[in-house]
Amino acid sequence: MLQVEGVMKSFDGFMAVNGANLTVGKGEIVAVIGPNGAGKTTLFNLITGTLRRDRGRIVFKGEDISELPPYEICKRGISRSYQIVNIFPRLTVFGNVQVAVLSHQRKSSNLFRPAQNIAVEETRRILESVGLLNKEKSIAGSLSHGDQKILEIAIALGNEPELLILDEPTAGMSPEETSATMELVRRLAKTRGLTILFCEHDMDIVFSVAQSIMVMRYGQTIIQASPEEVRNNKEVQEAYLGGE
Amino acid sequence: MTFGGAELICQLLVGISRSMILFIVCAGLSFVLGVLRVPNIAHGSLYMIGAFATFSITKMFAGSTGFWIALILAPLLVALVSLIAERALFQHLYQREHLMLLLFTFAISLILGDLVKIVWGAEYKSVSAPALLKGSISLLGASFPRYNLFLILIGPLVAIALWLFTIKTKIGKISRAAAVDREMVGVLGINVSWVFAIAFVIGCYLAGVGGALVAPTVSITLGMDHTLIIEAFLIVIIGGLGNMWGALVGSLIFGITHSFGVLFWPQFAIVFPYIAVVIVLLLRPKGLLKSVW
Amino acid sequence: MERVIHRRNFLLFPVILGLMFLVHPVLDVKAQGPIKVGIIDTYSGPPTTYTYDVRDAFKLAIDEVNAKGGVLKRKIEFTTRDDKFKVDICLSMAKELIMMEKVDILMGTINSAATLAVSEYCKTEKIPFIVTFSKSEKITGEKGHRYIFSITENTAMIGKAAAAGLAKKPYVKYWIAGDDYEYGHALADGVWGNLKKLKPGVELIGQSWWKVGEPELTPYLTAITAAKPDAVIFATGGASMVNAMKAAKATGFAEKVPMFIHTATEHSTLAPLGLDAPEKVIGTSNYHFYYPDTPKNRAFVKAFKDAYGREPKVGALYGYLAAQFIVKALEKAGKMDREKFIDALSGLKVDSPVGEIEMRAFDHQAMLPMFMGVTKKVREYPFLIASDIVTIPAKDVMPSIEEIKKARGQ
Amino acid sequence: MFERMIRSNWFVPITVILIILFLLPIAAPRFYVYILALIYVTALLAMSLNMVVGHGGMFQFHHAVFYGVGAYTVALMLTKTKLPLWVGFIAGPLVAAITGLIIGWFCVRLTRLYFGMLQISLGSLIWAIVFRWYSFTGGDDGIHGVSMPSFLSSLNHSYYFILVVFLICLVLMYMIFRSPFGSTLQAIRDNAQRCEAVGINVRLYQLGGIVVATFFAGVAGVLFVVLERSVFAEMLFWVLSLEIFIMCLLGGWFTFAGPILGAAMIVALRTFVGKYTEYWTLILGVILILVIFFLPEGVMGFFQDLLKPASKELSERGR
Repeated sequence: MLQVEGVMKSFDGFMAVNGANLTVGKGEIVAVIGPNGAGKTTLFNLITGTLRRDRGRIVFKGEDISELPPYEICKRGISRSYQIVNIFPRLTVFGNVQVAVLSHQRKSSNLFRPAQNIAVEETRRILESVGLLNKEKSIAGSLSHGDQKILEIAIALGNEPELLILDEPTAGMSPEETSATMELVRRLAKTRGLTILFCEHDMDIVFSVAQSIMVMRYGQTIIQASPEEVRNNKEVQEAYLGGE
Repeated sequence: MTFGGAELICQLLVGISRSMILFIVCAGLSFVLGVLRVPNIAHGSLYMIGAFATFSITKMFAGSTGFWIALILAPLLVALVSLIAERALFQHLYQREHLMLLLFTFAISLILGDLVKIVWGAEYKSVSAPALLKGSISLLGASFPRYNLFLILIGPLVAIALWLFTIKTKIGKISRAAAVDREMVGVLGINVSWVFAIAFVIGCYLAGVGGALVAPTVSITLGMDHTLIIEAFLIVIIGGLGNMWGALVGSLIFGITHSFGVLFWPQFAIVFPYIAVVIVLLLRPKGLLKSVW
Repeated sequence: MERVIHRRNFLLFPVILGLMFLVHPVLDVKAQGPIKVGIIDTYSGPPTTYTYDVRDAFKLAIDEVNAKGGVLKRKIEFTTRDDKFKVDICLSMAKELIMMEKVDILMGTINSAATLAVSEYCKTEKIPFIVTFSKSEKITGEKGHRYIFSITENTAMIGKAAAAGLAKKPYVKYWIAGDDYEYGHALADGVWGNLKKLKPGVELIGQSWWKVGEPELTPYLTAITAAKPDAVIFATGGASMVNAMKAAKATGFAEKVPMFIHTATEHSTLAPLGLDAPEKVIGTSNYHFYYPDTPKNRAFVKAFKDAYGREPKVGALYGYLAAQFIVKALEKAGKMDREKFIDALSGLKVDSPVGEIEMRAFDHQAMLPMFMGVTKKVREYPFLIASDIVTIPAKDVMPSIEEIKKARGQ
Repeated sequence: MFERMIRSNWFVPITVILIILFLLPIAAPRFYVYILALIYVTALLAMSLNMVVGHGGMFQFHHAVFYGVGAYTVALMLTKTKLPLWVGFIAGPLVAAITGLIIGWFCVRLTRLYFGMLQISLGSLIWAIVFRWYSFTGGDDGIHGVSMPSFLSSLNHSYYFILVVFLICLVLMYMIFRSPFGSTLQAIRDNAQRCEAVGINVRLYQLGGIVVATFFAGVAGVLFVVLERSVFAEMLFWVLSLEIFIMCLLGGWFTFAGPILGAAMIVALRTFVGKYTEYWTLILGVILILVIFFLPEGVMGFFQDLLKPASKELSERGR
């Protein structure tokens, strides 16, 4: 479904991503791991078009998307959530998700119909599926950190993506929240038939959830393989697992 | 129309000397923008206060000494005003929305404008250049005002002083770091509030220096703040926000295109700065030099 | 709870409205109250150099009249409004003076655009409007009407006067430089058109225009010096005047190239410059406190100095003239009736500090003489004054009635 | 829908205010009628700006240009051509919107201060044209005494005309504010990057917002001509842009009706305080600082917080 081939990106001469390769098959749950600064978030930014790669190819469903702007990539079925909470703080929880739903339904440019009557069903269904329906009227900026991270995911679901990219979905969460969130991710993948690409610091989560793991270091892909293989890979152990 | 080489050189020098005052004022504005992230509309008012204060101080002394004393004291007075404004009001607002800070500096500029009127009255004021810098010298057959020569010398001095300040002194280094990442500076246990205050005062001090230097060449009036501030913002923008060298480049572009513009296309003089900004921003959307924003 | 707050909120509105009504002064019973003059002018920023003198001289004259019991046994009262040199505020303030203060006569304004806007309003409201400082020739020319009067010079008059003076000088190659706005261009066109008529041999070798309020004029002056004209006509006003004079002095321009600037010899320009003003600049002005040296002028200068501790500038003449015209027209009209007042004011003559001035009946433009002189340092004053003054009589200064008719498309 | 309107808490107060506004010319002195009409015009201008600043999060620093373009268009059409009045009234906003499209097309490429300064530069070029083209625009003298047909000739008639147009615009703007387009703009203000990530072409929407806002600014320009019969180059100068910007911030730029309050406050201040002192800008400065310190969301934002104790509690609990 998604192929990343030899992608590079430098900032002022610093090679943030220096030859990353990644394959995500349909319906898979794939994790990207690597030490801080390995280039995971940059890689996600390249895939979603927030940054433009210097070299290499990013192919989604057979189409080269590496030159497309983010909104076009989104329209082709890739949604993402962010590591640092990245929501619409002054809108309500409902409004946050609705923006994405409206965009997905191509209704954002409607000038005169009240938004409160459009896409209500879909938005509420998403809120219900992540468990935020009871807080739909709250201002998003006032939610707890954990709820905001969930809202992150809910916004990403608004576009009804085929591929959902989650950048450290549990960052800053308590252990209970973390396990609940990962349970939610797993359930969503199953019920909605989503393909999921995520990165995460907690190795227990990674190895219990992911079907395939890609390991990065210094912006480079070391290996992409099943959890078993990764666990047993010498290079990975040296570079990363052993180091921590 | 043809011009001799002497006239062209003269015109270039006039352009540079004009750039120097712009540079000094804009460096201050840019410094505040970089460190505090505040578009300080009151900067123009402080420049105006600098000029008015120069007038008053010059009048207190007989002869030329007054001007030299004013050149020291007037900017210090401006710095004092800005310190009061910063400590009493501004420091409580750094967490606010940018546009609110803009509104705040606008409010300050309104207040300062009327205060100037109350203190100095509304009439034109004029300061004469010190005897040493009066009149003009002959330069390749064309005459060139001595005072402008003085400005050409003093501009680079200020630039070097500011540059040394930012790379050599502790406060300079901290404020440079704060421009890039203010959270980090806070983590290092540095009192960010005072760093901001000092940066603000230094920026405003430069506005005062600019006001004092400009005083002998123009009529000092209410409303000179308005004329300046918009130009200063445009310069800072094309140079790159928060970049001191950007302010220098921007000022030179403004000063030199202006002085040659009036030589060759005087009828379009009023649109030169705007066209310069449009061209620069369409080619380099973040200004010519690296911006800290 | 929520509803209560709602109601309080919307109750606020009638309360504000009610307060507005309370503030509104009850003025309907004013039959024998004072005659009200509203002055709308710029009392902030650089124009105050001129407008304060207008106001103060007007007050001086009105106080004198009121001390003697007023006109038609009624006192004259005036209120001022500051328009901040902005057209929209000027319009609002003018409307406020007319609608709320119910002034009988409106005067003032230094901003030409504002004057034209207020003039149109006065035309519809049928209020006499006496312009004290705006220089646009359109005011009493192209856009003139029954309700507008001007007691100040305008660009057409300056052009005629300057041309009359310059035609006598030997210069042939001219350069024109000035403030890039209506006043500058109109003035330049006026001088040049008339000069060309009087002396067809003159030649215009170039022009420079700078934006209004341009602080640094040195680049322009060096550019002009490079072109080596015989003389330069500067079409500037306000703060640019001082800048131009300073730059002329600093670059030594004034010694090399003869320059003409309207109002260069005027005290408003020379006073702030002190001894820094350049000598030998040719200028024109409606008024000097030292010229004409007549008893009437001396008396006026003394009264003004006693009251305000400074020498009167040209604005003072306008303010004083306004008061003289208003008082005399009221006396002639016999009562405060706007139409009668206008009839009385048209063609009226008053004995002013600069001699007898007539309000021309056709276009309601006061016929002012112009004084051309050259700046000079003298021992008596800490500033320069005009010397070698030549009086250009009003008849040589005024645009002809044919010209006015042509401008109005009649 | 209508039923819901009647049942709404706002129905009674709004109706009462409307009735007062419509009856006012009968009882009030003419000057208040004039000032109210001026407030409507200014408020419409401020609200159109707030569509892009408060709701769109763009640094629209030179909004006055579009107001001036609208006003000049109608004034020029009425004085230089024989076209019927309504053509001018429609052309004003349209030309303003087209100007908005052109300037906006360049500006949306940039962000924040760069956006704002580019707009000031481009707008100032238009200002310079108006200021310099004496034969066409009248230069800095402007055009005065634009004649209006008899149904708009008296102050009361123009008051009603302005009020009705103002109310229509208000309703339209409110609909846009609540529409998907409006909420998308607000989302862009909150977080443009995130909007791109949910499939929104941010620049396109920003440009759309600018066009809509400049259209309403053009309407305000037309209404100004109806009220004052004058246009002048100052209307396109950046100082006025700054003033309307201040009105939005003062009234409360995240609220819908805040700019109306801001405009009313500034117009009233300069008219009624300006009467007593030439230092009214000093007073304005002090008021602004008080607002910044004590009413951080603007005056209207403050009232809204009062009206919504529930949501405020919620937000506190959230923290």
